[in-house]
Amino acid sequence: MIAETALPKAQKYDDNLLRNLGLVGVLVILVIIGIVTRPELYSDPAWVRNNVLIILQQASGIGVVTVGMTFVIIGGGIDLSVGAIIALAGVWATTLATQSYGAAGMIFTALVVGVAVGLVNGVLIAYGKLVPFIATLAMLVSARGLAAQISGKQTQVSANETINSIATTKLLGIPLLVWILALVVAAGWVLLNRTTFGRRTVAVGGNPEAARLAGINVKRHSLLLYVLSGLCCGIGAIMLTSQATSAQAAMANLYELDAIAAAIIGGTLLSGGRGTIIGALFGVLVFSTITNLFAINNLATEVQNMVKGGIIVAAVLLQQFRYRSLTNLLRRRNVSDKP
Amino acid sequence: MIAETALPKAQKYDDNLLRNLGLVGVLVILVIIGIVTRPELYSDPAWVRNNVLIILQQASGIGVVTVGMTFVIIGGGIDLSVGAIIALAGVWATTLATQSYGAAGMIFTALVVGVAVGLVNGVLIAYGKLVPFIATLAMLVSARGLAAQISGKQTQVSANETINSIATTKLLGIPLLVWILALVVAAGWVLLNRTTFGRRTVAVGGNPEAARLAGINVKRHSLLLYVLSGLCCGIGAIMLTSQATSAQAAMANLYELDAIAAAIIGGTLLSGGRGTIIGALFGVLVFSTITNLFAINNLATEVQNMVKGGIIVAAVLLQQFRYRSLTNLLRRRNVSDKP
Amino acid sequence: TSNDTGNDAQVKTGGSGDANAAAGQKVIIGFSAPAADHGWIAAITNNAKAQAAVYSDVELRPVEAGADAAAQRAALSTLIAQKPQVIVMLPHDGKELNATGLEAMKAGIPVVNLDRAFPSAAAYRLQIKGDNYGMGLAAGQYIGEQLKAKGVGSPIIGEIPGIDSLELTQERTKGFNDALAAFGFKVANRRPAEFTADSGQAAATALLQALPKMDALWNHDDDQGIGVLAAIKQANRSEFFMVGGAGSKAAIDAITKDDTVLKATVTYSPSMASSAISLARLIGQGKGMSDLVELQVPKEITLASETITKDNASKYAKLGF
Amino acid sequence: MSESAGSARKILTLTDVVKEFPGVRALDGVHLEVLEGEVHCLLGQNGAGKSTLIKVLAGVHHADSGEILWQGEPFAPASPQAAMRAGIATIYQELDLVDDLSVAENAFLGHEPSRFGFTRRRSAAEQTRFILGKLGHPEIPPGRLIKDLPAAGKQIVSMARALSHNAKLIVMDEPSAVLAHDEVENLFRIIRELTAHGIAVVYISHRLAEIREIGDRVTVLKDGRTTAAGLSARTPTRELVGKMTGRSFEYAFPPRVAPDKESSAPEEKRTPLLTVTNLSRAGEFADISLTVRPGEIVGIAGLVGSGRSELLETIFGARRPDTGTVILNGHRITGVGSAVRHGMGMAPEERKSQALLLDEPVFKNMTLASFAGFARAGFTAARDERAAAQRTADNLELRPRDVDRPVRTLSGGNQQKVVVGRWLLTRENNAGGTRLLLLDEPTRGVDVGARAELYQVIHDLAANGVGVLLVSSEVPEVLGLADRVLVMREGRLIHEALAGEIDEDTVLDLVMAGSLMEGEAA
Ligand SMILES: Nc1ncnc2c1ncn2[C@@H]1O[C@H](COP(=O)(O)OP(=O)(O)OP(=O)(O)O)[C@@H](O)[C@H]1O
Ligand SMILES: Nc1ncnc2c1ncn2[C@@H]1O[C@H](COP(=O)(O)OP(=O)(O)OP(=O)(O)O)[C@@H](O)[C@H]1O
Ligand SMILES: [Mg+2]
Ligand SMILES: [Mg+2]
Repeated sequence: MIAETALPKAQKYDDNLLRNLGLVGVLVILVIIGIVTRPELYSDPAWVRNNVLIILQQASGIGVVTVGMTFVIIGGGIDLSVGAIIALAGVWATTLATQSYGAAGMIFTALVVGVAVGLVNGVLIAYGKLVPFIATLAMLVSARGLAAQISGKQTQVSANETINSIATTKLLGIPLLVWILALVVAAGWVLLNRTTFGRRTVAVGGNPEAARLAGINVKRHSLLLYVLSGLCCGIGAIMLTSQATSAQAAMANLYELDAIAAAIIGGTLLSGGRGTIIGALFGVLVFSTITNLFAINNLATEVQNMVKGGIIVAAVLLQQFRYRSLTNLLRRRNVSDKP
Repeated sequence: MIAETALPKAQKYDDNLLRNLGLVGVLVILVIIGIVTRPELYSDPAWVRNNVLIILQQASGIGVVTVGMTFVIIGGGIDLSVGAIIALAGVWATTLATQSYGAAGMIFTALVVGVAVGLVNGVLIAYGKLVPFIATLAMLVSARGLAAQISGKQTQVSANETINSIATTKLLGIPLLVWILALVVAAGWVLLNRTTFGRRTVAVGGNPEAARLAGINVKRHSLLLYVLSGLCCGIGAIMLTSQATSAQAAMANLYELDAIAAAIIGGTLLSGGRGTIIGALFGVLVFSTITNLFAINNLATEVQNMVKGGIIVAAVLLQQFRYRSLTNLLRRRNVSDKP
Repeated sequence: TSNDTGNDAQVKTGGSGDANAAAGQKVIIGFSAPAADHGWIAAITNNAKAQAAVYSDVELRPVEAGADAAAQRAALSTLIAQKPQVIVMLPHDGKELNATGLEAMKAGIPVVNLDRAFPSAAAYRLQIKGDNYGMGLAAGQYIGEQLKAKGVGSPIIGEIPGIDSLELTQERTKGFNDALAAFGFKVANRRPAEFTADSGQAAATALLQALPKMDALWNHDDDQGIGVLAAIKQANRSEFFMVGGAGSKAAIDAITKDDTVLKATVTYSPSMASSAISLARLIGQGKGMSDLVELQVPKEITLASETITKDNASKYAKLGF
Repeated sequence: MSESAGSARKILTLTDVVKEFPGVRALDGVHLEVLEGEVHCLLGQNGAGKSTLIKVLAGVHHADSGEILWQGEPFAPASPQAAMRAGIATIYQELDLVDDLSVAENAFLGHEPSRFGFTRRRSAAEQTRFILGKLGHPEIPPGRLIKDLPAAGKQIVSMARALSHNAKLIVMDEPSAVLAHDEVENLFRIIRELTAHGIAVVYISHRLAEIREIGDRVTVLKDGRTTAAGLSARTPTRELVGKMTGRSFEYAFPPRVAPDKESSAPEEKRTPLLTVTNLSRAGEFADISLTVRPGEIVGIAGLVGSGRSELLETIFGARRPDTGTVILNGHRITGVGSAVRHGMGMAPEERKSQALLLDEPVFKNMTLASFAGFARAGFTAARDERAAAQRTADNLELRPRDVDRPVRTLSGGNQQKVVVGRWLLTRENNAGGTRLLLLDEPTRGVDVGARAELYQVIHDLAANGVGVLLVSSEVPEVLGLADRVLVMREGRLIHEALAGEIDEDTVLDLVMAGSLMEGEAA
C-alpha cells in the first residue's frame, strides 16, 4: 500500500475555503486602506455600521445575478444577457399597463420575463446547439432592443409605493435588499452543494460526456441553468427598479462583465465544473468595497479606473499567493510543479 | 495494420471550408434581403460597388483586431482589453507631443503602446498565472482610465494630414484601409497555417499538457499571443484614428465583444485549439453587412437591435445546418448525434 | 422622462402673422441623432419629427446613427448619397464627425449641427447648441447664491455628472467649478453616473456615504436624477438642497411641488431640435429669420441655460420633456 | 534482446529516487539500471509509481531526492525539452496529442522542420511517412488530423513522435494497452529494430506474457519502492507476481457456477434480458442482432476499429441507430436516460473523456449515476454516498482507499476501478439496480491483481442475475470470462460460439483474415 499516512491531513481541508480566505484577506486590506485614508469617517461607529450596510446593499442586485451566473458557468456555459434581461424585465414591469396590476403584478411580470428569456437562451443553447457565448450575446442585443421599444427609450418611473419601498425597508436594522441577497445566496449554496440539481450542474460542466453516459439529461439540465439565471435576473430587476424607483432600457449596463468577473474571482472555473457560491459573493463584495473606497476618497474616474484594474490584479495575485502558501503550509510542500 | 475501415475515408475536404461556405451562404442571404428591400439602390452598379467597399472599409478596423483575437482564442486565452488598447494607443498617438513627431511618430507610438499593453497582459497571464478573463478585464478598466487621463477626457483631433488621409486614400480603386485588412488577414493566415508559431498556437490551446511534453515553452508562447493581439490593436488604433481624424478614451467601445463574436461565428472554439482566420474574417463581414443592411433600410435602432439578435442566431443555425448536412453528404454518416 | 410618450413634443406652430410660416418650396431634411436610450436624446428625435410634421413643405428623412461615431459616419455617408437639401445632425462626437460634416458641405448640402460642435467652421452651415459650460455656470451660480444667503461658511458641495469621458460633461463641470470658485467654494466629492436612473442611484448612494453631511448637490441630468432622488430618500437625507440639469418634466413637477430636496434645475432643452428643423427649413428655402435684419439664418446660435426654480416653474412646464 | 547484456554499458542509473505528491509518496526509493540496447521492463501494480518514475526521467516531474546518472553524468532534466535534448524520448500512458493538428505536425511538435520559422511541410510529411513506414503503417496519411484517427492510430502517432527524436533511450508507458494482437507483434518488431541499433527501451506493461516475450530484464516496483531490480525476463511468473503483489497468478478466472445451460436454466433465465435486432449505423456496424440473458456474460472479440465500441454505445442509447431496435427487459431503449432507468450501465472505453470528473472526489464519481437514488426529496445524502462508495472501493481494493481524493490523482488502473464501481453502486442502491452491464475494455491498464478482483466482481454480478456484455481486445480475457463469445469484424458479427467450444487461435483467425470462415457467420 502507498504511504497513506501522509494522506488524511492533506485531505481534510477544503480548497475553496482557502480561496475564500484569500478574498476575505483582500476585503480586510481594502477596509484597512479605507481606515488609513479616511480615519475621521471610520472613527464614527454609526458611520461604519451604515457603510457596511451600504456596501452590502449596493452589492445586492449584482449579487443575486452573480449567483445565477455562477450556476451557468459551473454548468459549462456563460450568460452574457443578464444585464439585458434585467433591463427588459424592469421595463416590462414598469409599463403603465403592468403598474396598473399593482406590486404583485409587477413582481410577477419581472419574474416571468426573466424566466421566459432564460428559457429562450436555454432552448437555443441546449437544443439549437448554439455556442452559449453567441446565443446570449444575440439575446443581449435583442432584449435591449425590445426594452427600448417597450419603453419608447424613456425612463419609466415606478409609481408603485410598495415596489419603491423595497429599497427603503429595513428588517432588524438590515435593509430588505440585503436580506434578499442573503436568501438567494443561501438558497444558491444549498442548491449547489446539497441537491441533486447542484451535483448535476457540476457533472454537466465538468465532463458533459461523462454526465450523459451516466444517464443525466444534459440538455434539459443546461436549459434549466439558463432559466435559473433568468429567474435571478428577474429578482434583480425588481431590486434595481425599486432602488432607482424607475427602469429603462439601458439599466444594468455591463452587469454581465461584473457578474462573470465576480464569479471567476470567487474561484469559479470559466471552463466549468468547479465553483462556489460563497466565493462569488465575496467577489461581488470586493467590487462593491472598491467602489465604496473610491467614493469616500473622492477619486477621479480616470484615476479610479486605473487603480481598479491594478487592485483586481493585486487581489487575485494575493489570493493565489495566500492560497498557495497556505496550501503549502498545510501540505508542507508545493502543490503544483507543473507550469 | 489498422483495419482499413478504421481510417475514415471522406477526408479530402476540410471541415473549416464547409463552415466558411455556410458563412458565405449567410452573406449571400443578407445581400438578397438587401436587394429585395431596396431594389432601387441595388439596381445601380456603381452604388453596389461602392457599397461593397463601404462594408469592407467598415469591417477593416475590427477585422484587424479580430485576427489578433483569433490567435489568442485558438491559443486557449481571451483578450477583453482590445477596445481599451485601441483607445489607449489612439489617444497616445494623438497627443500634441506625439503629433509633433509626424505621422511616423504617431504610427510608431500606437504600435509600441499596443505591444507594450499586450506584453503586460501576457506577463500577467503566463507568468502571474492570472485567468485571462480577469487579467484582460482589469487591463480594460485600467487602460481606458489611463487613456482618459492622457486625453484629459477630450476628443483629441489629429492634425496630421498623412494619418487622416489613410482613410481617404484608394489604391487601384480600393480603399487603403481594405488593403491593410487584406494584408493582416493574409499575414495571419500564413502565420497560423504555415509557421511553427501558428502550429504551436494550436497545440498550446488544444492540449497545453501535450504541448509542454513536446518541449514547447507554453508560457512564452501564451505571452507572445497577447503581444500579437496588442500589435493588431495598435494597427487598429491607427486605422480608427484616421477614420475619425481623432481619438478619445471611449473609442472602440465594446470591440472586445464584437471581435470575440466574429471569431466564434467564424468557427473558432472558445475553449481553444481550433479556429480559422478566414472564418473570423467572414464573421466580421457578416456583422458589417448586417449593419449596412440596417442602414440602407433605415431601421430604428431598437428594431435594429431586436432583429440583429435574431439574425445572428439564424446565421449560426443556418451555418450549422449547412455544415451538418454537407458533412453528412460527404461522410454519408452522422458525425455528431451527441449533445 | 415620462411614461406617456409622443404627443407632448415641443413644437413651434408659427402665428398667423409670421411670413415664414407660410408654405414654400419643398425641403427634404436629412436627420441623424444618436440612439442612446436616454430621455433627452429621445426628446431630441421626437421634437425634430414633430416640428417637421408642422410644416407641409418639409420632408424629414431620419437615419439612425447607431451605437457610436463610426456607425453614425457610415449612416451619414448613405444619407449624403441621397442628396437631401439640408442635413441636421446631432453627432455622437463633433470632432469625430467633423470629416463627415466637411464631406456633406463639399457635396453642397448645408449641415445644421445640433449641440456638439465641429472643430472646423467649414463643416457646418449652422450650429445650434446648448451651453454646457453655461449650464454648469448657472448651477454653480444658483448654489453659490443660496449658500451665501444662508450664510454657510465653507459648504460641502457634491456633484453627480453623467458619463465622465464625454466632453460635454467636462464643460459642465468646468462651468460649475468656475462659478463656485467665484464664491470661494469648491466641490467636495464628485461621483459620475451614466445618464441612467440606476447608475444615478448607485453614484448618489456612494456620494452620500462619503459625505455624511452635505450642503448642496448638483446632478447634471434629470433623467439620472430620478435615481439620485431615490437614493437620497433611501438614505433618509434632507439636510441639503439639490439642483438638477436639463429640465425634465418630472424635475419641473418636483420643483413646483417642492416636496423633495430638488429646488432648481438648469435647462439644456431638447427644444433645440425643433428650432434646428425650423431653421434648416429656412436655410433650404434661402430665407432668413424674420426678427433679424439679416437675409440669412446666422451661423451660430447658442441657447442660454436658464435656471428653473419654484418661482418660475409654471412658465417652463411646457418645455419640460 | 541481446544475450550479451552483461557486457553492455550502463546508460541510466537511478539510486534512491524519491518523489512525493500531496499526500502520497509516489516514489519512495527507486533503483533502476538500464543498459545500452536492452529492453528493460518495469512491472508493478496500479499506482506503484511506474508512470511517475518515467515522468521524472522525462523532465515532467522533478525528483525530491535521489541520484540519476545518465551516460555516467548526473542528470536532472529541468523540462521535457532538456530530457529530449539529452536523448530520452517518451511515449506517455495518456495520449499526448493535439486533436486539431495533423499526424505529421503531431509527430514533430516542438521540433518541427522549419526554415525562418516557416514549417517545411513537405519535409515533415516525408519524414513522417518514413517513420510510419518503419512502424508498419504506411497507410496513415501524414496530413490527416489526429481527431480523425481511431485510438490505435493515435498510439502509432505517439510512437512516431518518439522515433522522430534521435533518442538513445525510449520510454514506453503501456503502449500496448490500446493495441490489438497483431499491433503488438508489430510493436515488438520495432522494439527489436531499435535495440539492434543500441537504443535502450524502458517498457511498461501489465501483460506478463509480453514482458516475457520482449523483455531482457525486469525491475519490479511496489508502493513506490524497487522490490527487485534487474531480474531476468525469464523469471517465472509466479515469482514476478509475488514480488509485485504477494499473489501468484496472471489471468485468474475465478471458478464460477456453470453458466446456465439451456436445459437446466430456470424459466425466467431463459428469456433474454437484452435483445438487439438488426442494429446498424452507417460506416460503423451493420445488421447486428444479439441477446444477453440474465446472469450471462457475453464477450465480443474483434480487432481495434471493428466497431465494437460504437455498437456498445448504440446499445446504451448514446448513439442513435440508423435502423434496428434495442429492447431491455421488454422496454425499448431510446436514449441513455431510458437505458439507465431500465437498469443498463456502461463503463466506456475512454475513461478520462467519457467517464470521469477528474477534479471531483472518488466517491462523487462513483455515485455519478446513482446520487439521485441516494437523495431524499432532491437533497443529496453525501454521507450515505460516501459510505456506499467506501464499501465499493474496499471491494475493488482501490488504492489509495480514500474516497475523498480527487480522481485525477489516481493511477490509470485505479481510475478504471472507479468507473466500474459506479455501476456496482447503482445496483446496490436503485430499486431495480443494474441488470445489464456493458463493459468496454474493462481491464485496460489494470494490473494483474486488480484484474483478478474485477473478474471476481463480474462473476459475482452474473451470479446475481446481472447480464454482462463485454468488449475486450485481449482474446484470453474474452474466452476466460465469457459464457458466450461473439466475433466481430468490420462492423459485422461473423461468428458466435460458447466460450468452451472455441479457442484463442480460432478467434484470432476469425478476427483477422477470416475470409475462409465467412460462410459460418452467425
Ligand atoms: N499529479 C499527481 N498528484 C497526486 N498524486 C499523484 C499524481 N500523479 C500520480 N499520483 C499518485 O502517485 C501514485 C503513483 O502513480 P503512477 O501513475 O505513477 O502509477 P502507475 O504505476 O503508473 O500505475 P498504473 O499502472 O495504474 O498506470 C499513485 O498513488 C497516484 O495516485
Ligand atoms: N474519429 C472518427 N471519425 C470517423 N470515423 C471513425 C472515427 N473513429 C472511428 N471511426 C470509425 O468507427 C469504426 C469503429 O472504430 P473503433 O476504433 O472505435 O472500433 P472498436 O472496435 O471499438 O475498436 P477499439 O478496440 O479501439 O475499441 C471504424 O470503422 C472507424 O472507421
Ligand atoms: Mg501509469
Ligand atoms: Mg473501442
